[in-house]
Amino acid sequence: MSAPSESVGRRVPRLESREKVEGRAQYIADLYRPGMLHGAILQSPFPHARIRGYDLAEALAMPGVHAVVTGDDFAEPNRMGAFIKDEHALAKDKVRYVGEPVAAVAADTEAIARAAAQAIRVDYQELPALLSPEEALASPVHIHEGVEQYFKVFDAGSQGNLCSRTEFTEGDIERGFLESDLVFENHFETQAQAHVALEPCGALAEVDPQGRLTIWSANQSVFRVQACVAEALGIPMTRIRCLTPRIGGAFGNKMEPHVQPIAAALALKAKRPVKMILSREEDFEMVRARHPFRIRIRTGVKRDGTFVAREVEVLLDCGAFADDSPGVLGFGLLCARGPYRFPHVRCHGRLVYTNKLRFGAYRGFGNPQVSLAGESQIDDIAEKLGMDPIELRLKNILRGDDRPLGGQILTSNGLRECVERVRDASGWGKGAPSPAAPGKKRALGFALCGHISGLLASGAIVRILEDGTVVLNVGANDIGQGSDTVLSQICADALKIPLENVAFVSPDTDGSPYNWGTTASRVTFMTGRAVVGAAAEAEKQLKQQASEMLECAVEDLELVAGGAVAVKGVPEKKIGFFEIAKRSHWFAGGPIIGSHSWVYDNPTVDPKRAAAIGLPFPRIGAYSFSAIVVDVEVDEVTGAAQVKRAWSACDVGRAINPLLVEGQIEGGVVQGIGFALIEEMVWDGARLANPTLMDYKIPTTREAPYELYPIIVESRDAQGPFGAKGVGEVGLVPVPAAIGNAVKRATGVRLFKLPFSAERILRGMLGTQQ
Amino acid sequence: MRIEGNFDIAASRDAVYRHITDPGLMARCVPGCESIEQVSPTGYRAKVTISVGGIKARFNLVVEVTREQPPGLVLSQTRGEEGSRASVLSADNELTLVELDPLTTRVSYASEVSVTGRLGKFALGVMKKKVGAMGMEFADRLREHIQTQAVPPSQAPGSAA
Amino acid sequence: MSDTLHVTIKVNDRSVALDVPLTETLLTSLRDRLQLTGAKRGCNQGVCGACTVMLDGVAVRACLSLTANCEGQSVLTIEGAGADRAIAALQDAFIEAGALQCGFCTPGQLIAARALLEQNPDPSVEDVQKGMSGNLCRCTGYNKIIDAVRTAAGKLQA
Amino acid sequence: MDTGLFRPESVAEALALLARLPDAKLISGGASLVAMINARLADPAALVSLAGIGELKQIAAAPGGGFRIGAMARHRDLAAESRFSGTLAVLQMAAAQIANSTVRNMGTIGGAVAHADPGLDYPPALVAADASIEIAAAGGRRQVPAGEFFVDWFTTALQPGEMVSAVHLPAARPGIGLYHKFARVSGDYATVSVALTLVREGRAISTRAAIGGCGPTPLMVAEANRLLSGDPTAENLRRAGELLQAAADPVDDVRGSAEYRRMLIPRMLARAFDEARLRAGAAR
Repeated sequence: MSAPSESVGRRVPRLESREKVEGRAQYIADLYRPGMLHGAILQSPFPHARIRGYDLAEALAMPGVHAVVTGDDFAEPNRMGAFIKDEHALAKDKVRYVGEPVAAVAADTEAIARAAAQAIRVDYQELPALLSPEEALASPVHIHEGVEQYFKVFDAGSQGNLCSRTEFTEGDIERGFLESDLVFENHFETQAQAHVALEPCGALAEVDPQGRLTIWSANQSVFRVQACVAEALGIPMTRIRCLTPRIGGAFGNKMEPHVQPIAAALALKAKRPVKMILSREEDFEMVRARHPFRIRIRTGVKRDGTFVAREVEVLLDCGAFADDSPGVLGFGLLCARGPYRFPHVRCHGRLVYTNKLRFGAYRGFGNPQVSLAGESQIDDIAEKLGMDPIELRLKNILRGDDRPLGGQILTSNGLRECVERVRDASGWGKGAPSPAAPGKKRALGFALCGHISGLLASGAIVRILEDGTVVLNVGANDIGQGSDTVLSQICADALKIPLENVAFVSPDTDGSPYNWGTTASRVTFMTGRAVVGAAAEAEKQLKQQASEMLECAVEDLELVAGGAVAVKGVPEKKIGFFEIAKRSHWFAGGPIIGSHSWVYDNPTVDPKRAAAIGLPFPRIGAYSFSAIVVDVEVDEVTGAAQVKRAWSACDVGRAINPLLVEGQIEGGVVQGIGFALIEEMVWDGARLANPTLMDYKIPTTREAPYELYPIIVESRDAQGPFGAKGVGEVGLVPVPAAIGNAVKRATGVRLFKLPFSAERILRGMLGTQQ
Repeated sequence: MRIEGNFDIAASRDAVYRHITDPGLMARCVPGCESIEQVSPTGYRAKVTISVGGIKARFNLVVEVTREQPPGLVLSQTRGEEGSRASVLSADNELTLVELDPLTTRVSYASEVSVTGRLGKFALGVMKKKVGAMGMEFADRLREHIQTQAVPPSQAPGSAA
Repeated sequence: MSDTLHVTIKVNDRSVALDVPLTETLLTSLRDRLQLTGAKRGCNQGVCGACTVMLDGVAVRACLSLTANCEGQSVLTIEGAGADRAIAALQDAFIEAGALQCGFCTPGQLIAARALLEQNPDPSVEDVQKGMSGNLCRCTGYNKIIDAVRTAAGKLQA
Repeated sequence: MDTGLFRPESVAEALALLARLPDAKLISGGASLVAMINARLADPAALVSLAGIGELKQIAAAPGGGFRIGAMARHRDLAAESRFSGTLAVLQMAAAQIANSTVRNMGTIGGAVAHADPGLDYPPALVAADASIEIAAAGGRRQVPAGEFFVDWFTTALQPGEMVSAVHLPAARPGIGLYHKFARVSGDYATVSVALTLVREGRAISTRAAIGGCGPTPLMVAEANRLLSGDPTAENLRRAGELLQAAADPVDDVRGSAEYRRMLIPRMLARAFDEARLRAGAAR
């Protein structure tokens, strides 16, 4: 079935490449509108304080200032939140972390706006700051009064400073540990990681004469922006149109709102377009970050290495607002068992409000943290049992029709192939791959994971234009990963037309079908399948037209390469899309518009197999898998670890575009290396101590291994478009654990706390580890 | 950031206590302090300049004594900002006096300092050193003043500075 | 801040006269005054490299350059680089290799790569890693960028 | 008119401007100053650009051996300077490790030493190389040994109205100069750095070691240098490391705890010294 026009499986460069290399791609900061003003925010200097009042006189008196908004401009019930409605667009009545936006100004220039924001006086009454989950759980002071009354989309069990709690159980955990020959228990801690998308967040809002808002912003979902602005301003969604420019990377921090509702409020007040672009420092201090986890993990095994029982307990720092945190807690726990056979499992945890910036979605969504714990401990178990860590895993991984935690059906599973491919490619078990340089220690480390790519809703519309070419309209933002290209390839192949004949519509809440967002590795799988469905609908209409034109039965027709419908087995008896479109537009049947939408409806938990309390997402699944081997060198003088080589195999079902799949794997692995070895947001008391790229470092060309080998495994998932599953996150998830395992094998030091900084490794080697 | 330290002064605890509660003397002992004026029984207003290398920041501070236990303990809160409001400073301070012998007093100070805004983003490690050095300088000046009884506290120029 | 300085600079072979405050950076002038938004503001501290442009033939950080201090100098930004043989080769190589994803850092990467090739027409992998360590990319993991730079180098040598 | 940008063509003219405009700042490459301006840590009303002063740009071999490096010499030029042989290689190695290639195109040695950030790469290298800083003042010029030029965090021997006009390197001596830098990532400020010059004198050696990133100024201890000279034993090396460690006053920050920095001093010193001695062909 590989017709010449086939796009799926081809290494197609991203469609918008040219505008990007010519510097003509427009990101939010590059947009200008007639009469546009510039916005700036005032941030809270206190972690927790009541707002007694504002003095805006000085700011309003400054020449060039057109509007000022504060929490008073946002009415009480108008709170946002994907899971718990607990957040106003600006601090209202209270500030809850250092750096929280308290007020905002629209002025002729950014400089004036920033100066005016500084000139706003806020009367604060300080409250005790709660800076850790433990502290917050113990305190009578509540960061949100009446969290119990907030609207929630699931049974969160919120109470006091407890934002939510979730628990999964399968089998009988106590019996499991009794039946185990050996039980291992460890505690792990992970740090806050900043997304550091190279593009800082920003938004541009404009109001038309009817008072309707148009909002462009750095975002991962125009529909989430629309919904959140509507909630924040208390206006109907129909009053808001959201569009997207090119997005300069996101990784989760642009999924939920940042300054869109603030810019919108300023635009409404100033009756002028307002653009607000955060500085890098503001982006660090007020957008969102990866959750610090505290993890207790207990695993019971048989002497022969059979896994019997696993209990995982986590405590998450939520920050000041729930944002996506309940989802991260729930998903982290769902992944905490790992893609292994464990008859007895209990995964439970709590999410606690603190006076820090909100934590939220970040590539991996809780999985990298729990995988660090699980995959590190499995290596130690293997060592104790005298088994090879990969052999131990192969003995216990999910295979055949085994079920992941929760008991849902796996529709494809390439995990074993991932493990075997990286094992063989890296020369695992064949002695030291390459000798350590003098003064260095060197070893390989391994880890694996499973990660979902199916959740929530997506739609697609395929229109055949008058000349027979095709417009594809989905609501999915391309945040740089390449979904515009991949979805166009899917559409082209579904209709057997050349890729050039597909035009891709930029997401627009006025015209695009709904899409939850570009998140959770879901776009290729979810939206791709919607595209296949919409193309099938268009195909039906095309065939109906053709059957009338060729006077034969629809059943006797098939699509043939190049954009035509032909009689089966008689390719020369065909009729092109152009002819069909002419007829449909001008004579009979009407323009051909195929549409399809769906919501992922495979229950997360099968009640016959597992139980769940506080489940934030009842329907989530479609598992991708990955395995990685890293070759790590540790410097004996400084303790610094460097990844010299890496082999990452990912089961993506089917690679619609291998070039872009490799990009996701390579980028994910290097972001994981940053998380494992370098990156850490550090607080000095209540304030972030390193909110700049001078002090917060990410990998450069010198820290990323050039010898990074992406290996694509294709298990062909029957549910996915052309068999495809997601690849956005699986590459990153196992990296910290693999590096920790390599450090252990190289130095004998097991580290339980991320990041594995040179200081921690050296202390470990010198036995002075605290 | 937290700074703490202690030093001994050859004077009775009452005498030391009297001095450290004398705004005029404090004005002369706190490094970079231009003036302190008492604005209420427990409230003071001060102007303090902090400079690191070429960077100078002039803070307008309000000091509120939150707890006083003569002659052993003073708790206070310092809040303030640069004139331009480019940086905001807050500090919670604890000063304790312990009598080592009738003529020797140990002064211990601890302060949890937080600076946000432009200075909050500048070399944290160096700022810690700077503030720590200010603490020591304060100790030296105070010791010198008290031990040499430079000025009887009663005649201190208060906010004259 | 109100009083401005009159500055004449050459931008992409076009002479432009600007009245700018003393402390306005070249990046701000290019983006806000000339609408040349190819150079990006990623950190405004000279760390990320997204604002890299050529100033009198040398790669510099536009965010660390004061416009007033560029009097009489000539600036080359990605918008004006299309005619440059090396940039053209790099652009093609970046596209083919998949060396860009979100594209935000790409203009800076391309200018930095051009500067590198000027000094070292045939860079090894390590040369590229060293030469371009000042241009952060959060998407690609860098190795496709390194490949693209070396591919372009090969084409330019041939 | 005492605001704006001034472009003197001579050092004398620059000094006259500084005298007339007490709040003016000198701008050379801009790498440090503009970053401070962007961070609102500096807001100069007037700038004096040194770009037009030819004298400041040369790297000239001095008659009696050694070099006079004009204050406007770029990091890039020093990193590529092939004339820095023997012990002077320490400066070339340090220059090559500053930030990244683009910033090295901008930054100047004069700007860097005047900024005196404790994390910079030049200060320890200049101290190890026994360089001196030429200060131009209204009254004339004077040279201050690098070891005395750096006074405190971001503070130098420069007085108001003065400027750095050049850096003087003594004649290169046969032997080794090297600079080892440890940082979290390439281009970051040093967590700890070691600058070392090792001169071969027959069978004996004479060593100068300076540590960067471990205090307000580069760390050098005469007794440590003595222990590392002559025919040092492993014990001497250990004691030298301990002396430098004891003299350190490192900050506690995101680049590493003060304690970790102290831990690194003897370890990095030993590695640098062993490498230097080996390369000098004087290994024990």
